[in-house]
Amino acid sequence: MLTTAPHLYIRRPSPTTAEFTVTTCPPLTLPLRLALACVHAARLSLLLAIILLLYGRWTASPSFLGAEHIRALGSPVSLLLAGDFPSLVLSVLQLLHASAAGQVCARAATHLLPSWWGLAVLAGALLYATRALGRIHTTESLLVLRGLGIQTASSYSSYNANATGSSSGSSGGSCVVGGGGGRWWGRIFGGGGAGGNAKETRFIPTEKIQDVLINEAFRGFEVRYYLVVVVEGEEELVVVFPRLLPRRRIVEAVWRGVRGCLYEPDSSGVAAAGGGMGIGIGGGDVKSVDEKR
Amino acid sequence: MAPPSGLHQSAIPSDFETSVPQPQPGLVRSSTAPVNGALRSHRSDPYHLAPEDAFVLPYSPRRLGGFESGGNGSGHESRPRRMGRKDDTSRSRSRRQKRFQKLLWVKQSYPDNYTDQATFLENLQRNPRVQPYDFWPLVADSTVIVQHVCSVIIFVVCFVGIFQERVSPVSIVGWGSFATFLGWLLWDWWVTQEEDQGDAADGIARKGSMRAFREFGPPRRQSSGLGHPTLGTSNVSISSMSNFPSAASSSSNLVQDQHLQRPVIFGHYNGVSSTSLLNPDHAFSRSASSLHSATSQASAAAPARSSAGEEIPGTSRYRTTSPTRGGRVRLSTIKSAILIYSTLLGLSPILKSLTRSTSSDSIWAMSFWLLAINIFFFDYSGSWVGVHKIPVASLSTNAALMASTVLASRLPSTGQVFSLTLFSIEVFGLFPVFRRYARHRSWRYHVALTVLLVLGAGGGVGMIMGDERSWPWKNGLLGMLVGCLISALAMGGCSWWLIGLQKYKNEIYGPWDPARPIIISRRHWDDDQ
Amino acid sequence: MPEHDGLMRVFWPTDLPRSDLRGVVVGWKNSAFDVFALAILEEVESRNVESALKIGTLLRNASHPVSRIYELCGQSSMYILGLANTPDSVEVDPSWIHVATGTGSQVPSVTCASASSIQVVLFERPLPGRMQYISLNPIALALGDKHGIHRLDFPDSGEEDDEREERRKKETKRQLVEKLKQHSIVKRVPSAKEKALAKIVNQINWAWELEKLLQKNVSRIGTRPKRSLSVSERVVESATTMRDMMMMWMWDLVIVYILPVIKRIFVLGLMCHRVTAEMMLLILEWRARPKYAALKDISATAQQVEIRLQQFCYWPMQYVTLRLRKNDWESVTTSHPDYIRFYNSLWLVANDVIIGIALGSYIIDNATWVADEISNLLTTYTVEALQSSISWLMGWPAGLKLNTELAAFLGDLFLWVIDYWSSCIEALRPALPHIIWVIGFSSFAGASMPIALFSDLLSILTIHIYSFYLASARIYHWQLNILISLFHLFRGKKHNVLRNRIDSCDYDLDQLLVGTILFTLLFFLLPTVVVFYLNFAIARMAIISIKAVFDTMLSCLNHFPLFALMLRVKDPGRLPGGIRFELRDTQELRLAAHDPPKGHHSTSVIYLQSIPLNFRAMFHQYFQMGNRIRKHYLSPRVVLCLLTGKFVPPLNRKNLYSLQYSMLPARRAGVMEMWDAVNSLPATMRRAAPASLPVLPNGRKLPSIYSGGRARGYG
Amino acid sequence: MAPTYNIAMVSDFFFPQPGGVESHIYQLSTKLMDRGHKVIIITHAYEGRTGVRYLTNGLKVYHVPFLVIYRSASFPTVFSFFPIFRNIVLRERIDIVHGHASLSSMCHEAILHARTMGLRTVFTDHSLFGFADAASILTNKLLKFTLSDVDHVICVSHTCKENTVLRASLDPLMVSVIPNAVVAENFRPLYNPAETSSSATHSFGQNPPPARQLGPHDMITIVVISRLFYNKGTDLLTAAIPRILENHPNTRFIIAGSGPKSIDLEQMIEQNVLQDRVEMLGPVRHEEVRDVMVRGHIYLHPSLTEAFGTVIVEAASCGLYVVCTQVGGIPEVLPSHMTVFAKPEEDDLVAATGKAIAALRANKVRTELFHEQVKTMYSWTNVAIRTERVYNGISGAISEGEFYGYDAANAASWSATRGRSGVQSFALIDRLKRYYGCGIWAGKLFCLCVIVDYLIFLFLELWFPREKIDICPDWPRKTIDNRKEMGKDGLR
Repeated sequence: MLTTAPHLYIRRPSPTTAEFTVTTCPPLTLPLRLALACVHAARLSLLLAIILLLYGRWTASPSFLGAEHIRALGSPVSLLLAGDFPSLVLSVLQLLHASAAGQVCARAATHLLPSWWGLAVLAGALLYATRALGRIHTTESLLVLRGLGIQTASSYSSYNANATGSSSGSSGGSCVVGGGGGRWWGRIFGGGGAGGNAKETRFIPTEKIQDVLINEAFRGFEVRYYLVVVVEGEEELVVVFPRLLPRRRIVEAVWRGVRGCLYEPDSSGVAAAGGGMGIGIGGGDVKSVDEKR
Repeated sequence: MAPPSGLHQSAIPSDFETSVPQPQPGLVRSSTAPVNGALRSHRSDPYHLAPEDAFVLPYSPRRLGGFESGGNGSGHESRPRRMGRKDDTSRSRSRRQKRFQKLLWVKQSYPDNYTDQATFLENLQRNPRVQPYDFWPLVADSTVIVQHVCSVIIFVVCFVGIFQERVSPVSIVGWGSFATFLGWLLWDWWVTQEEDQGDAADGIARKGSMRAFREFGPPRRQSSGLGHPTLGTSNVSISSMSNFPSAASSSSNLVQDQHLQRPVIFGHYNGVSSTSLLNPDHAFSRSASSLHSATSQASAAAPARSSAGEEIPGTSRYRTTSPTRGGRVRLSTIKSAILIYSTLLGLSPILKSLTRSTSSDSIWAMSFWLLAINIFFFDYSGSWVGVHKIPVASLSTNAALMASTVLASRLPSTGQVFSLTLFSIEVFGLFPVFRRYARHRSWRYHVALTVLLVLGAGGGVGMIMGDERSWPWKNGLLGMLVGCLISALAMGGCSWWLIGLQKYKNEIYGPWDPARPIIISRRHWDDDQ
Repeated sequence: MPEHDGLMRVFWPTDLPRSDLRGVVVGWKNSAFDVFALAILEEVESRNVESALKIGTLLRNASHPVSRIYELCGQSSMYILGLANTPDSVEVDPSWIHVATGTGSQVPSVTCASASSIQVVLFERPLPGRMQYISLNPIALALGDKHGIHRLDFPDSGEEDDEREERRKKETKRQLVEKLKQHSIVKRVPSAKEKALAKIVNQINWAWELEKLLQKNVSRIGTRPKRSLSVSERVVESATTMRDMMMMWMWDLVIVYILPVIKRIFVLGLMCHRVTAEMMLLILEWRARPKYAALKDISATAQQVEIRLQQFCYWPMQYVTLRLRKNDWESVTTSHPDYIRFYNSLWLVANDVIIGIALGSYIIDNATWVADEISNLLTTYTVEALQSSISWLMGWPAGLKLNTELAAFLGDLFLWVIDYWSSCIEALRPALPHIIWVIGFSSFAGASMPIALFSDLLSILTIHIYSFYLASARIYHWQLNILISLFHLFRGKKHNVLRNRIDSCDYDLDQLLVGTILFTLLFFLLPTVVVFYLNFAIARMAIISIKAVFDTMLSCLNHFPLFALMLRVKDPGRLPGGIRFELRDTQELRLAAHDPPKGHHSTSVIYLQSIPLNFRAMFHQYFQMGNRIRKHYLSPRVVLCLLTGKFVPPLNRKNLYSLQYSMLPARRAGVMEMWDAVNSLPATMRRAAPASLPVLPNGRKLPSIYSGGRARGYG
Repeated sequence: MAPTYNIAMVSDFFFPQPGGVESHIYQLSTKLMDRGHKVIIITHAYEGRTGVRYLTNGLKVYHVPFLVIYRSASFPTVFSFFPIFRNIVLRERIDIVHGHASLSSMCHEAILHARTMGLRTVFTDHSLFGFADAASILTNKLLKFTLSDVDHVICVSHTCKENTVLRASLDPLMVSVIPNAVVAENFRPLYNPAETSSSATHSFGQNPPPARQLGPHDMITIVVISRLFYNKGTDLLTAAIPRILENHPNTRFIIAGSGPKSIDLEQMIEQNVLQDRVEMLGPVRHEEVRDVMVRGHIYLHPSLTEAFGTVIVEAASCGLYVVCTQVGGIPEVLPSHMTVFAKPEEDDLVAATGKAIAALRANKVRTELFHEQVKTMYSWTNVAIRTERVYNGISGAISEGEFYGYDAANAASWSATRGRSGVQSFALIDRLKRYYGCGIWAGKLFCLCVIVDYLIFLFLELWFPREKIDICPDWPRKTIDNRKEMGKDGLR
């Protein structure tokens, strides 16, 4: 329900500029928004539960400061005003811990997890679960600018499923490899500009583009079509839409679009003609692509 | 492999070797014709497809299933074919339109999946070289196995005796060594006899193996000349005293068209006929594996032997002239005996403590399996390859020796260990050679030896089974009786069973089988290099 | 123009001052229909601007030679690109653009008469003062000139086969790529626009400085009513000039008299330090034969010292290069990586020393305690644990079927050696606190030094385990080989060396007998040897892993990209990792632009951003090193060696440290080169002195930038 | 216009690995494509050849990533091949699966799965097997398993047909004999290098190329090109060469090929010093074979078993006089005036070679005519046409009676066990019946395998539905004039 089969959006303000976006995100209807909200709420509560578990375990451990000592730090508000964040965190945690849920967590922590090891394992598992939950939608886009080049972008967080185009372009949308980690780093270093938009972009100038072609390769138990950019002087092909690998219909549409948009009309005629060939000439270098898999 | 089949496989070739000589892979479909220049011109071999075969009218059209043994059919069939080939071209041209021909290069007016009832599967033959065994030869052959099993049993009995301290190891090894010495003396005497004959027969060999000389000059003369005559004569002698069951069995085991074979063999020059027997590789592979892989084995083994040739000085040593030869042989034998003796002497203290930590049961199991390996992989084919080439089946011998070593390591005292190991060497290392040679020498010795062994084994088992305090000889006699009964039953029963199994045999041969090449000159460029 | 397809491309800085005043857009014209806007000169006549551009008044009193601008921007001159905020009534050259930069809209609406479609590429000008810049490919934090030497250096190391295998893979891949080249349908020549990209990047880097320059010279253009100054203003002006005179005089005084003396002394100090360093380096790198290992390959300490010395030798050169960039435009971005590298190594050494001081003081304070700890560890783990394990092996352990006599023999042998060794350790124990103290003291040269010393100490104190390992491995290997060949004999076969295959062979009887007995013997003795071998092999592996940990710590201390990380947090603009484009929604632009879009005009607004270097690229070399270690120790080869009792070689130090050399040049500059470089410096200073005068007013003009740049630069 | 099919050739053996089966598959596919069919090839991944590839003429090759065991025969995993095979078949819209080489497990699996998916299957057997040793018995069981539910079988020679019929106990009528062929243009003799294929219609007699006269003392070169294995008769060769060279002074040998037996050859050469008269070239690529052949006058082929022996046809096409052993299908291949047959015996081989040399010296043999004759005998187009007829037959395009010949009526006696192959139904129960007859235990085992296969098929239909699989575009098909081809090859 949350996702659909990958489908294609095309934004083409001028004939020389086009952006092809393949996303698994259905148009944001109200139920979908609700569902997303539920998912995020679940993730938040999960995180909170983890923190409370750790904290409860800590309170049970001898190295605990002591509740009254933390209360002595003062009310969270005052700490917030004072800007003393560590103790603020401590006091807030203490408050939460005092609450019913906190008590439950603490009991669970003390009873279920006698050792730190088990605790660490559990925490790791839960963190991973939250991160895995994080990737609801995958959106990958291909931006074609005549005279400049091609830019592939793939982003797979639940926030910016439709934000690829209109994310506010302030400075330094951070570009970090690696999924959720990318998002965290993006939070910290991205200047908040991209709004936690873990977007992995790759720009290829036109004169380095040797060819854009459709190729087939084995993947798991099937043979898939994929769009690939041959970059001059690189030994790895650049696969467009590497995660979604949309079906042939979409790939061909994008391929024709790229051919038509990237090059001047004289060569674009060749592109339109070379439909079969574009698929045909793929045979050359399946190897490196296979290694990509 | 299961015992009966093993017995069957190893029993057949054993008879070929000792018996009438013939070209090596003598039973190949493609080579039942003599290797003779005169006969080669016309096609006496019906199993080959030739282009002409497509034109002539086949003698008896066959169907799937309706076959008699191809062997007898071949004789009659070859004649009309030969006549029909005179004018094949004209007739075939006239028939090309209507007749279906089993050829690929002619465009014929038949669909591709047309199956010509006449020519389809005409070359298939069933069980072409199955020869019916008859009872007594099989029994006679099975004596070899009985001998070996009995010797193994005797060894085990000795061990148990030593282990239970009912027999003193010294006496055992003493008697053993004494017997070995006697055997060696006998053997040596035989050897000298044969070599005298060999020198006498050298002249014949000259005439016989002219081509060998032409190809490989004078220095190799002795080597290439030496082998054949001894064997040539021995073959003659054996086939002359063919009233003995052995020869009878061997002749019975021959191919069906012996009438064709015999003149070939003696008409053929001596070198060729006897080389195939002389070739130790073939001997090995015969015994080791089925007829099919004979040449492959040989070709694989050939280089190894050739490279082994340099290492063992023995081979080159034997090629010197006769008078000093015997002395050198004795010297080397004594040397190796001393070597082994001292090695054992040095190693036995270590052997004593070798498997102390291992539990006895595992040792028993291990030695049992090793002895089983020994029995199964023993080279029963009495293939006779010359006096000084002692064909030792490495695997079986080694297995037996390892078993004896392991067993010996269970014994408490060094003396026992030493004596048992020495005894095992005599039983498993030297005794088989003696047995084989005795059998090759004369059938009488063979039978006597067998009887002795059976009696000894039975008696030993009986004594071991019986308890100490009662008089052991009673048990011994009982055991001998039982042993004789059992062995007789086994030999008779197994042979009978094997004969019974014959009717299930169904081999299919046809032109698709990989041909087995007849290669004559291999021995020359194999052995001497 | 052949590739004219009516596409007009306009590069437009977003942070140009916006106003509704009429103005002339000045900038580069990379090709027809490919323009780069530098500045809007307001309230000037276009033809005046044109003439000014011709005679170059607009670039008057530039701080540095103007020609450099043209050469780096790849254009011969600037042009008028169009008009800003003019009513369409004004008739102009059709190739000019009309720009409407209302204060309301953040995106200017650009229209051109003769262009069918327009790409507006908005970008944000990097501030050269802050050493921000953009580049197409990521900034290189490591020196690039390694690989050729890397190959030559150790053709005989353990990595060799892996590397060859890697190279082979690369080669095959390259051939595949070559094959792929033949597959491309049509080879099109890139149009001028596409070739221009590199130039445009440079122009973007220059945009800020040039705009400032132009704006400064706008006043010189045209017939602007030049009103005379009032008295008060004159007084103020004269006063300011007076103060400037004073400062300049004092500045000259300092430069002429004091500075040279200090510099000379400093240079002399540098040189003698350099000479001593050279000698030490020679000692460290001396090897008897090219095959043999040098001192620095054997001990971690020597390695550490060598690295430090190399760094000390490299710094002056780096500094000189960095100084040279002072007398050029700030937009020249070639030397920024050098800058980062230089300060990175400085920072690292500083951190190292800081941590080292803390560590060293701690160690020195309780040297005795540390010494006791270490000796306890030694006795418990390298002596007692070994003894207990051996004695455990001597009585049949875990139901293993060991041969008692052999086990006893081997065990006694090893135990005896261990006893001897432990007595040696005992003898060494009283001296241990002093050693520790020395180590602690050494850590004032940086925390990496004691770590290296510790790792050396470890390898010295566990030398007996090493020798045990060697001995048992030899025995085991030898016995295994004999067993294999005897097994061939057992099967009646033998290994044919000539054809490298197993041939069947008939042995003589005596050969068989002796061989079989020996086979049985060795076969039953094997388990005993195996357990002993495994015991020592495990110990050896543990020590190797500990040393690997030490080495990793060292490399972290030596080459952690600290400065780069700081920059990444503070100002990502200084670590460019490439560029990215973003397609803006144009309808909002339409709304913003008040004029209704002309029918045939389709405008697409693209936003160009510089993406900062990602962290993977920063730590790339650590990944490399991890790969090296993994490939060396977790490879099946090592497992095979362990199983067959071959000697497992430790990771070649050079391979491990190739990471560390990546910050240093392949060959260090000789003494004379350094002498020349250091002496060339004052001359440049002289030349730079007059040029540096206008820097002051300049600096006064934008204080924020300079203070910012300096402070961040050297702080 | 004849119907066109989408055909998938499945085999473990394909380029870049050299060999007879490989080139057979390639040539056949090429010619079939020329006749307007769509052909793809499914094989396993080779070193440096992975993924999906197009050959120059648009022949599409799937290199399925598989584990390779001995001599590039892939590891027999009965069911793991099914999903990807199904995917390929569906996306290529295959209707006929054609397997090659009875040693390739991939081919067997493909045929099994294809039958499960309800496709027509053809199997081409290239090799002979005995019935004696254990390995062949195992292979025969496997073959029986596969072929007990195959639509048609193609053999390269009559001997091969008999062998296959016996091994798989097949109905002889569903086994066609279609020989290999050679590309005669690639194997021209030396003397007329620039010869157009237009002269293919020449009858033997008219305008013959000039006969090359051979003087009594000219050097006669004997060429041997084969992999030096045991079953290629290298031992015979090794034994025969010194004697031949001894008997005939003006002769020399050129030996091309590599293998475990090459050491024996070298030993022989060194032993009786023949370095100047025997030249060993080592392995030669297939395109170089012709250049080696034309250097000689006689081609010596001492093989011990051979299903067809393409190489002797190539040799004859190069204008060499062929001396070969009389084994397997070899006697069917060439007319007797091109060959001298020998028994697989050293003496006979030596004698036969002597006869050949004598005949050449006497200039009795018109070797210069061989090329034309071979060209009329064997052509791949002909092979393609005959294969096409098989396809028509199994897919019911031509009537059964016509396909199975005039005696389809009384042929019931032949096909005792199974129904007529042309109408072999895909119903599971019928297939199980066929498999059940394979043996007491084997039959049950095979039935089990088939049932499991069918279940997997159902599961796949459920899990990877057909509409989720992209159909890939066809390479533009060629159209040919059938009559011209027919007239040219003058076949039925």
